[in-house]
Amino acid sequence: MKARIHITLKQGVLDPQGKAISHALEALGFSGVDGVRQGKYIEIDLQEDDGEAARASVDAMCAKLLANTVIEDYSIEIES
Amino acid sequence: MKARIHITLKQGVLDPQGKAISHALEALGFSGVDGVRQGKYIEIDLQEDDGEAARASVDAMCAKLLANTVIEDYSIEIES
Amino acid sequence: MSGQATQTATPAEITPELVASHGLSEDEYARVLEILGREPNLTELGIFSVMWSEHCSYKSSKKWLKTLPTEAPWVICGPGENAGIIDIGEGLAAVFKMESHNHPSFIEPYQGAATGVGGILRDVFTMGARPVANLNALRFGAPDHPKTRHLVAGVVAGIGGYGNCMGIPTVGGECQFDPSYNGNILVNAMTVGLADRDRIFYSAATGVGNPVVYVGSKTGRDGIHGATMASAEFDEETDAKRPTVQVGDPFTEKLLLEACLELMAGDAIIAIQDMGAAGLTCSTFEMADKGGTGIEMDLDQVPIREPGMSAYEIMLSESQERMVMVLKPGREDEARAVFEKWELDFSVVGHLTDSGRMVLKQGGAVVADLPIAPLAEASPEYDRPWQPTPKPEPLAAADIDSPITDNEALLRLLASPELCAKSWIWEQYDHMVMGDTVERPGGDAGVVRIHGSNRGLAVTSDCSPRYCYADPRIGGAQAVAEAWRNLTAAGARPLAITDCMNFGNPERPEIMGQFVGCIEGMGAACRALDFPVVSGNVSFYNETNGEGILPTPAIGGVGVIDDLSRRMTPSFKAAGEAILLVGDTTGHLGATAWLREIANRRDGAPPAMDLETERGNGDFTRGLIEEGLVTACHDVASGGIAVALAEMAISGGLGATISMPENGGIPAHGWLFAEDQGRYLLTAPDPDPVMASAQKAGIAVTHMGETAGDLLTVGDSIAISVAELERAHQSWLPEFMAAPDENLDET
Amino acid sequence: MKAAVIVFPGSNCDRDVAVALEQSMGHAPDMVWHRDTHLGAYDLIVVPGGFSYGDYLRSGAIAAHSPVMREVAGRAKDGTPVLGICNGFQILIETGLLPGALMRNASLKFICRDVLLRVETSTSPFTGAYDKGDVLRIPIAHHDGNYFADDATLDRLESEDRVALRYCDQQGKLTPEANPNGSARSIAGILNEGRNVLGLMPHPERLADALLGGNDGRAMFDGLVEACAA
Ligand SMILES: Nc1ncnc2c1ncn2[C@@H]1O[C@H](COP(=O)(O)OP(=O)(O)O)[C@@H](O)[C@H]1O
Ligand SMILES: [Mg+2]
Repeated sequence: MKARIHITLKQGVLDPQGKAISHALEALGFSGVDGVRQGKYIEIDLQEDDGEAARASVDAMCAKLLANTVIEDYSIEIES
Repeated sequence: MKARIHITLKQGVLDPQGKAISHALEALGFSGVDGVRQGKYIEIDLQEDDGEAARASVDAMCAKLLANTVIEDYSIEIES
Repeated sequence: MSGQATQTATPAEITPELVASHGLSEDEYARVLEILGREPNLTELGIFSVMWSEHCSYKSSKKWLKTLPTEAPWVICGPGENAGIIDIGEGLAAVFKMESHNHPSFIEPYQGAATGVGGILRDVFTMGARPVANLNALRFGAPDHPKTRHLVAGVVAGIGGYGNCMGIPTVGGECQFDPSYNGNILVNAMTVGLADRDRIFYSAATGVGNPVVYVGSKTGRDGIHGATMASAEFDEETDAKRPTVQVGDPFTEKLLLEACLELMAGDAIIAIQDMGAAGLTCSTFEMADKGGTGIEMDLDQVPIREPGMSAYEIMLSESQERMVMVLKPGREDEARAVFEKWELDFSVVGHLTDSGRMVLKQGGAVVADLPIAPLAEASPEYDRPWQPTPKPEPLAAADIDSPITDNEALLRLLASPELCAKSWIWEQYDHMVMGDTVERPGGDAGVVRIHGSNRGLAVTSDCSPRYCYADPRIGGAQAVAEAWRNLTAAGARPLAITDCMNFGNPERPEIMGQFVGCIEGMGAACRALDFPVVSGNVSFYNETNGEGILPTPAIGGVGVIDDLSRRMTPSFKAAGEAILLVGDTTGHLGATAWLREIANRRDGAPPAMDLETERGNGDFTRGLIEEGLVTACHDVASGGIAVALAEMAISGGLGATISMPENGGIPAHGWLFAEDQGRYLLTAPDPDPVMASAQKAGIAVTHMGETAGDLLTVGDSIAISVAELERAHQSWLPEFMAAPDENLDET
Repeated sequence: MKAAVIVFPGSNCDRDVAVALEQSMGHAPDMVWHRDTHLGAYDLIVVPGGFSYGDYLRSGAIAAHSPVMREVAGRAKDGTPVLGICNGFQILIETGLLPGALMRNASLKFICRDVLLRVETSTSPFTGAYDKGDVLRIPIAHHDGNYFADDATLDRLESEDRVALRYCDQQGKLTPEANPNGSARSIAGILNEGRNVLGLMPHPERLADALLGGNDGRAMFDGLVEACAA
């Protein structure tokens, strides 16, 4: 199975990269950009073929390593 | 509108981050991980409210700034 | 094993187009047929093509490189190995080399530059040396070219990204801009390492039956020769799988460095070689050729990153962070334990034979069977036609008026792309890690302490392409002399150089003429200064639409400081000290920075090189430093006396009052900005002993003025506060880089 | 005094800090490999700078989960002084021994240069040899040193006197120009509640030798030796 994970900064957490991108877009002449947030996207190939078990395992990976839950939120999609 | 952008390494391009994460998951005792790829996830809030126009503009942003098309692919979702 | 036609996993017909797309000429292919006595298969054709590429075979440059002096009593190993080695005393050796990564850095600046650093680091630690200093010589297109800013940002980030992660300080380099590099930037990276003199590792594979071992990262489809992508056998789908851009993994390289050095502390290794250009092919052929052995390899044992890789792909892949070793028999387990501790792949991929042939197997079948010596040694060597560069006329200052005041000219030069402070660049490089950086970037040479001692290595990289273009012979000599001078000014004994020869298309006689001229000049300077060439690299075909780059023989120099308390820096130290000029000033302005920046001209002969005077002035200056008679020293280079004085004032935060001497009718702008060679500016608390010994030695030394206050004044020509000089010097690069830009990767 | 320097794959300031420690202690510290699950008795544990695990995923994240860090965390709770420099600071944060997060520098660039630091407290084993208000010149070399914490955490750090160092100008003033990486409230280093854990982005070990251009970092190591002897 494949897990797709989105890791995004929590509301209120400073995002220097997002801010810089937003500035750069403006400088390049893209108007109408209200805000940019940058996060991570991780794909994991799993041997597990039970969807629920896969989700539980990926959830543990996120909580333990992939996301820093002090500043980040994560969401998981499982696909076979 | 909101644009969600996924930027991933092209197939075959070495992904040192994914490799390191995969090792680390293994060291933490997560078994059955066949591979990990890390990419970027960017959210952009746009003033534009025409879907087609929004997509065209975000596509230009990706090609010009956000993605390094020599080694990265990108995909865009537009949502109102 | 016989030379019979062998089977390949992906049979392909060897058509003339396929041969051409592999960059082999008809003559070369005829030679292939002669050597093999049959048609090669695709894998074999690929191997010939990379082994005989300009990059691996030096076919256009060999003849001329041989003319460079490569010997001195302190040279342990000259050109031909992974890096050059010199004896620096106390049982230690310095191991160093410079290499280009021009084309990849233009395509993808971050990864191109990063993998350039990774490659040169491997060249040095594969010889058993711990890298202790990095340098980078960069040349970009015109600042107003739309790609320049993006390339600068990416290259600098890539060099930092790799070197910083490896924990090797980047202590020096250069960065220039010229429209000739618009389509061909130059990224030359240099590494200097330290090894015990009697624990150096070479690449000659010996001992029939000994295991051949692969270590490091897995092999992927990275960087497989671009030309081969057009070949008939590849369909669209496989094409998409072949990125030509390699991605660097500095973390893995750091592990590889530590693992190699750990294993090298014992005696299990017979030979070792990094996989650089043309990966497994070049490394194994060179090792076997040097040792006079054969190799049999089972490609199924090569760790691969993606399934289904063909023999062709495995042999030609340029995946990074990999090494090949030959071990003593029975030492595999010991070596494996070290590499596994560092979490790196380790695989016995074959063994040495006495056949003199390279036999490759895959899936049990022989997929290539080639004789080693003919392939490695009978590679083509060309005596390309060349045409000497016409000599331009000298351009005296009296022949050209200054369009602006000298005051303004000095400020403009300090804020010019060539002469401005490059701290925006080197502040992105960790230049202090390893805890031995005694002189950071920004002076004449970077200095790193030899760990645990009071001695130091001084390192510099130099080249003035505008001189090389005007007169290659003078330019080549000048580049070597400038490196020598920068080491001298730091109080070091210059010992040897490495070079990186960046030129246009050698098939054009005028380009070949530039190459020959530069080599001749370099050779003359090396001989006059006892400054041999111990390693180097040639990068040809740096041209777009028939426009070659300025000839750019970048020189990396290494010297030793025996007592770090006697090292020297350019900064003014205290008010009231005498400022002295070593060397003569004639005031010629041809091919100078002033001519280009202020008069917007590029003509005229470059300043003449008198190598005997050069040597005399340098040895004299070094002697003064060793005797402790001077408190600051700076060589006079681009921008002449005025710029050198300003740099000394800025870095010391102290001004100076200089009187313009009587100088036989040289106009002020000539005296201030001419780039006469072999000159140094010094400060001395007491000028008398210096003047006395100058007189005795017959060296031209002029007492020009004193350090004082917060203003730099030179006669009636210049009066600028040090703060304003500094502002001009510091402002250009950060302001240029802060302007908005696009990511133009795809164009 | 016994000190340990923890070495991860990718650490690269381990030797530098060992040299500085040896200079102050008179003997070399132990170098402890990250896989060691058993840590001997130490008076001081140093988590050095570098790029542990390449700083992939997040700086310090992978190292924070190595076996040895569990041991380090235990010792920290028991009161052993733990010093995290640069990547070490990032690791201590990821381990949860210190609050907040270290984000990408505001300039998005790696920065290596000397900065000025104001000593905010001298009541800790690390800063005891300095006076509050001292201005030190010490280098930084990092890409991710932009200290972030929510306002409540920042207020608490301040009210508990746990901000150890801040970026400042020559006069000791906090200005945006003197803040090299965009850190919240110009914070360069913080203490834990027990005041026995310090994480800081600047590298005191890099200017602890006059030959390298300065000595302002030396007192941190001398002070630690003194504190451990007391
Ligand atoms: N790309 C670079 N990387 C590191 N240091 C650099 C770079 N470019 C310039 N520098 C440093 O800036 C200083 C001035 O460079 P340069 O004008 O080429 O010196 P010089 O004229 O003495 O050879 C030197 O100390 C040099 O090492
Ligand atoms: Mg110089």
